[in-house]
Amino acid sequence: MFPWNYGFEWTAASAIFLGAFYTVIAIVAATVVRALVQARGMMAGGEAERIRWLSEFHDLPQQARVCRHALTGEVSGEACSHGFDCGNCEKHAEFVGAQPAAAPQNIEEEIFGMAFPLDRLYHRGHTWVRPEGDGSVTVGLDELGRRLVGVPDGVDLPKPGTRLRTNGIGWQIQKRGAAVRVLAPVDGEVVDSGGAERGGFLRVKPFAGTFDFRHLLTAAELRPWMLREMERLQLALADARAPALADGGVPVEDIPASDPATDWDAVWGEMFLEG
Amino acid sequence: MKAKQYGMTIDIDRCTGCGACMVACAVENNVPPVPEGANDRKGITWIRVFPINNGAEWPGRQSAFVPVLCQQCGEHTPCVSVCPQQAVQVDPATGIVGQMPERCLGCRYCMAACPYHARYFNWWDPSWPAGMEKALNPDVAPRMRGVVEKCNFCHGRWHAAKQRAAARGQQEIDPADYVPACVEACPTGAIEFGDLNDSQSTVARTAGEDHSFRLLEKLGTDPKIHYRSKRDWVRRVAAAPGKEEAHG
Amino acid sequence: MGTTAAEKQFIDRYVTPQREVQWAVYARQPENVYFSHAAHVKLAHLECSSCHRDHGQADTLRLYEEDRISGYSRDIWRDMKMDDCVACHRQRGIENSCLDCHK
Amino acid sequence: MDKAFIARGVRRCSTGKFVLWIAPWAALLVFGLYSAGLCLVKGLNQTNMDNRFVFGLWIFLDLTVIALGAGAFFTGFLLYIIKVKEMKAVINSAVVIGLVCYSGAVAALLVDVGQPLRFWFTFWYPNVHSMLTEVTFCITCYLTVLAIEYLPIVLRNRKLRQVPGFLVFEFELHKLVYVLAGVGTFLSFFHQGSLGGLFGVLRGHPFAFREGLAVWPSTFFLFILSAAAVGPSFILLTTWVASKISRKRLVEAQVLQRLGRISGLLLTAYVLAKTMDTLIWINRTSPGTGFPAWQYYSWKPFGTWILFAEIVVFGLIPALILVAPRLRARTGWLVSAATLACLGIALNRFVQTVQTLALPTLGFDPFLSYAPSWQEVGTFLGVVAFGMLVYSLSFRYLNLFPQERDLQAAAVPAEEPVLAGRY
Amino acid sequence: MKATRRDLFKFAAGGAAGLALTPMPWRLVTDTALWSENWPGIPRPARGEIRTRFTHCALCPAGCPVKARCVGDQPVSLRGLAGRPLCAFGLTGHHLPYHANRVSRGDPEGAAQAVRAALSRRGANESVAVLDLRPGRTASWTYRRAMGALPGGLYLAAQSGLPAIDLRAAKTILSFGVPVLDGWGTPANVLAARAQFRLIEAEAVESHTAMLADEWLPLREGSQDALASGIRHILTAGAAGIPSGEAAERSGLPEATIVAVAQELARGDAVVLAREETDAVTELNRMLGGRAIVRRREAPAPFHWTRTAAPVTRFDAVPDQSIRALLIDESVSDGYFPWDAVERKLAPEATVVVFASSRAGYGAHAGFVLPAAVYPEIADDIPAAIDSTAATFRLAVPLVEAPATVVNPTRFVAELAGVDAGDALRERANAIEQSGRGTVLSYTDSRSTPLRDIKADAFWKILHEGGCWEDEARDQSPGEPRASAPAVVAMTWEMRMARGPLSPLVTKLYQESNLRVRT
Repeated sequence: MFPWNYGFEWTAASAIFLGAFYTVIAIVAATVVRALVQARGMMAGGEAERIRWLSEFHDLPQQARVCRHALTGEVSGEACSHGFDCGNCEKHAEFVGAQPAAAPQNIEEEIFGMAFPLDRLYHRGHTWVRPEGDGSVTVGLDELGRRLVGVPDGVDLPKPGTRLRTNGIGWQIQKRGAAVRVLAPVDGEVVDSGGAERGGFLRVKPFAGTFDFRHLLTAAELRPWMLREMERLQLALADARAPALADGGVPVEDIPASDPATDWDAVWGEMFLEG
Repeated sequence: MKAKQYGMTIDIDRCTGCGACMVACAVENNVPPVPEGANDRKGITWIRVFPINNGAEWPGRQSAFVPVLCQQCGEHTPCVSVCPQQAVQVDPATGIVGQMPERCLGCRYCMAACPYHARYFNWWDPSWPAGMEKALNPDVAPRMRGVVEKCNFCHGRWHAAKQRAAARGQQEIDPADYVPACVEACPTGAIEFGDLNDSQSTVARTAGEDHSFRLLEKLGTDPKIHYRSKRDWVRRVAAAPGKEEAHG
Repeated sequence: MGTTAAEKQFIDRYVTPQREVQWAVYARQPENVYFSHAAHVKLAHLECSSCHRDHGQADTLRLYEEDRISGYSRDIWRDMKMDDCVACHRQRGIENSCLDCHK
Repeated sequence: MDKAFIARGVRRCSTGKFVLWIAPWAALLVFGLYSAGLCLVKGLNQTNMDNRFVFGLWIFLDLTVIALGAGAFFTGFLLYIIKVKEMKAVINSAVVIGLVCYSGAVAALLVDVGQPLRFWFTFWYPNVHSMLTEVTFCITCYLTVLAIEYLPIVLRNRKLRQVPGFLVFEFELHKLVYVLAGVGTFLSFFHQGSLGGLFGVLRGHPFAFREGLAVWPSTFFLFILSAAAVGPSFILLTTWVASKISRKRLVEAQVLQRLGRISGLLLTAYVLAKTMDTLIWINRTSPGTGFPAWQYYSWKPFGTWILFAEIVVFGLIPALILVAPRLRARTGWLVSAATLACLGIALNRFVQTVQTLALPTLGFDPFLSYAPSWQEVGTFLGVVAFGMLVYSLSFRYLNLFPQERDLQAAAVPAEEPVLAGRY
Repeated sequence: MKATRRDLFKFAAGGAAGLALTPMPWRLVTDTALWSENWPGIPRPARGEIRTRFTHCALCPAGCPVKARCVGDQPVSLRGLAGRPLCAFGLTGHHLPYHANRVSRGDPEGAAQAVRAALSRRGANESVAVLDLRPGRTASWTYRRAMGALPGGLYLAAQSGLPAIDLRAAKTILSFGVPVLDGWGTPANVLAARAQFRLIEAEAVESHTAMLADEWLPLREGSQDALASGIRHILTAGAAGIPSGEAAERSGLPEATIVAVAQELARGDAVVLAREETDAVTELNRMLGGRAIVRRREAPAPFHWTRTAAPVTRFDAVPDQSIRALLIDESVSDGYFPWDAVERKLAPEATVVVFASSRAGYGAHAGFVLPAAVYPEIADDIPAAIDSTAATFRLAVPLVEAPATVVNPTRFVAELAGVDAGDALRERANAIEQSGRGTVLSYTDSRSTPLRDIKADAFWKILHEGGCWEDEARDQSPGEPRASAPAVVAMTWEMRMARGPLSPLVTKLYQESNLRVRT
């Protein structure tokens, strides 16, 4: 194995053989070490949240990953390959360039008996983002999200000063022993939080300058998205062996209350985009 | 010091199958006695005498004995190249194929490689009846369980001969001083031993005699054990590869 | 005899019960080595001290140390390893095979 | 109760049921460990191997299992080196299979040697001319590689991934996995080959001895080819079995068919090569050593039928089935062809090891037969049980089949859509 | 801070990594490998000064000279002298003291009392007998003297019916199952003479001798007499024996073969050997009258021995159920009687004392088994072998010390009879020395000197340090085949393997190889 071992001879055979052996060892070791070093860097760079999202997004089922433009029917149904980061999607840029989002006519949209105010933008993780005058935003659960959770047993909201990452963990809602994690819709620093009884609100101010809302859904996309979400909800419920929604599909105020037997953890996982 | 090629010539016509060689070998080389349940495939006999016959029934029946030991192959030595950790090697000075028990891993690849089945594995811990270990030969180290061993032309005797030569202040050993146990024990002198390189030696002469042959010569392993027999059927059976009409 | 305590002890321990003294040999070769002093002294003309240290000069003997697991004297597993034998044999060009020394 | 460990969106049986499934395998593993322990403590006299039959059940097991495990490296090769996307669906499973096979083989080898305490001698004092050295080095390295490839799969477990560091490391390592796949391919290529060389170089056994290129006998290349050919078949088989036992769709049909097709093509190539090799051996190699080839087959029960079975029944037939798109399309045909192929490789390894040793070389030496002792069988079963356990656990807690979640979602009976009225 | 599970993992991982950097694991790996070289399972051969000592092998009458290689006093290997190699048994002789089924302890006092009691109970025509399985020794003389001294004492011997065979004078040998080429007589002599005689081996199984013989007659088991008398019938032209047709029919051999054999024997200088020397065989020999059967002079013995010694009694001459006490010396044996034959001669509740080193022999049937020394522990002389034409005197000198428990058979019997055994061997040696006959061969310097040129002490010294005396070979007077003790079975390989004592290494021949078959 080493030239100083008894019986070692410098022959072509041994040179080739051991050469190959050590090369393999070196390559494998280098690979692992490189991965470790990179990982350290990423951790230090606070990239953990982004990477979590990417790898969880990768595990999401097809129909949870459908592109927003596929929802609106602008393109044939295909899955997003950017982890919903429309800001870096040239396709999205094209579409927006083609027809800029028109300002909403009415102030809110009613879908399946759920009110969706249009003064705000919506995130695929069932949160909304309402720009405030001072450049900060308020973040909260959208109607479906709220009804999905119903009355929470508890909410752990981030302390002021916490830095949120888009699609990272926003806050967590305790319900029936499960921790439902809500994705943060924007990058920013938490200023204030509250509204635990309604699933929680956050007041978030941007790290610097202004927010990037490009990845958030606009009024026009709201209905097709909700249609798809309701389908997914149906599937999730069916999958969790729950009866169809009460009153022919209009989600009730507190959905979990309607059927305690259901595996709600699974349903929440589906709907709040947990990989 | 001129390199030697120690070898043997075995006259099958002289072998009476008494088995003295097998026992003498075991005594000389501290080969342990057989434990419970060992058979002729699990025991250790560095030299093994096979009874053979011409396959005919009486009155045509003829029988003979063929002693088989490590053939000390000189070329493509099958066991040397296969050993994964250099526990087997051919001594350039003596031509003896050496097996190192303390280097052996016990993978038994060399045994699979040996066409003469002259290598043996220690399936058991070596053990002698109480008190009998006093009677072990001090010139040979007993092997441990789980290693391969085989004939090395009584290397203990070679050491002793070297030692005596050194005591006389000589490098070269006196040929009469180094004779393997089986050769010494053979009552009919069927086995001869010596340096095949030395044209004066008996083996060099007898190896070249007519009716002399080697086992599985066509494998090209150049064994240093030469057999001979004047009986055609013996040569046929002994020299034949693999299946013969007259197999055991 | 038996004037000093040590001698007394020796007599009680070994002489009286006629027990063999279990000599601990610094340089005792392992069982699987055939070591010929004749070859090393008469042919190679090695000094005794080159292997055995110069005990003649010392009036106290150093402690005998043994490896608990392998049971070899320290002189063997540390100072007179096979590599050391081989080195010298190579140097003198008399290294042929394992069976030169192993039995 | 172990729900928190099971990936989202896939269904797994209840813990109790799973324990019931595991228990017998665990028991078998314990029995295996006991038998192996006997062999280690009391020595190899516990086996029925002897001075002629120096290799037995275990070496046969090792050769077979490693050949079947070739699926791991070959799938990796297909996916990461020549980018056959379908393989993504089975790569994780393939890695686990490979790990199981190789670690099992190495374990068996450690019991098989007479002095396990000296295992490191081979690395410390290697004889680079020995095929066994090549095998030892390559298998050890490749086992390490497989372990590293397995790591990301483990770290993606739903519970473990909650540790940010794990997830990030997994993410980074996965980026480099193609390097490992490359190395794995290189290593596998050589040790599959050297396993073949193991017997091909035995000039003492003309039945196994083959001529070849440079230092490598023809069996070296035949083993590589056969392993590469059967690897995918085995992945196919295991996937099918897994989905049958778990009663789930794990991969899309065309993935299995793609595997079958690749397997079929390589198997065809192998059968051709094997046939040529056999002819050369019968007409040149064997007679050259003084052994007319007919005599090997004059010993019952090893008649020429075994040659026929090896090349035609378990070689040509599955090859033809797998290359024929129509037959391949039918699961029944596909699976049975794959099974045949796997059996074929087992038979080939059996011939290489057992028949080689059973045939006498000396004219006056008898033909021998051998039956393993219960300790040998026990150890063998222990290895199998070990494999089942590792695979079952991986299947339950790790994401072996990425397509499963989607297929499952698709499979959900879309009952009368709630919103029908509203459209 | 409080330790979480993760901290524990971290600690373990760190610990493992750290440990790998210490020399500990590496030393452990090397040391265990070294340990595998000399773990307790592996015995250590004793080291010590190498000495050479001479003796004679007492395992059979061949009495081959032995050159023992000893470490200190312990023989580690036995070798023959040039031209007289040892057989497999002889080569492993130094293992016999450790053989598996050795008799280790007995009850000499009890045995002595029992015999004395038997003597007192002895009926008018009942006898006390010693059965000597190796007659012709000095010990045999002691037994005869003892029995001579005892009232109703008998000396029984397992004795061959043939005085001696001069192989050089034999042209044809018809052997009924005698292992002529497999340890019979003095192997060296047989080999030397092998070229001159033609060997016809009549034996049911293909023994080694049968394999090596010039001709093998696979006759039916137990049809030896039929064949013998069939041959006699042919040779006497029908005057005696049974017709060859019947002989053929009973022996299962072709008539032609029998006729051919008979004709061959008729050519003269033929001798018939048989494992069981029955009358038929003796008769055949008598009528063949070959020169090969010769009378051999016994080695001289002190005169007062011959005067007081009991005669050698034929075993079958003893009336049935007449032996009150039987002492069997099995410590050395050249042949034996099947137990049922012995039993027939015993009186009801007879006392049987066996001196044996191995449990495998008569010991199974005897009331008392007294441990006897085994070669190479014994000090004994070895009588001339059947094929030696001149008397010899050679000693088996003890190479290793016998265990304290062993009983010396001759001393035991002598004390019983109140005879002074004294130093019988020395007396015998002196007697020989006084005769001044023959020559003395010394192995140390391999010189042979006429006995008359040697002093008694020097003679005794030579006998001990490796040497033997051989009577002068005068022209042999033809010997008369006397009827032997019937049913005496000569020791063959099979017998030795069956009755022991046996070195554990002999298994190499019948268990670890297919060279021999153990019956």
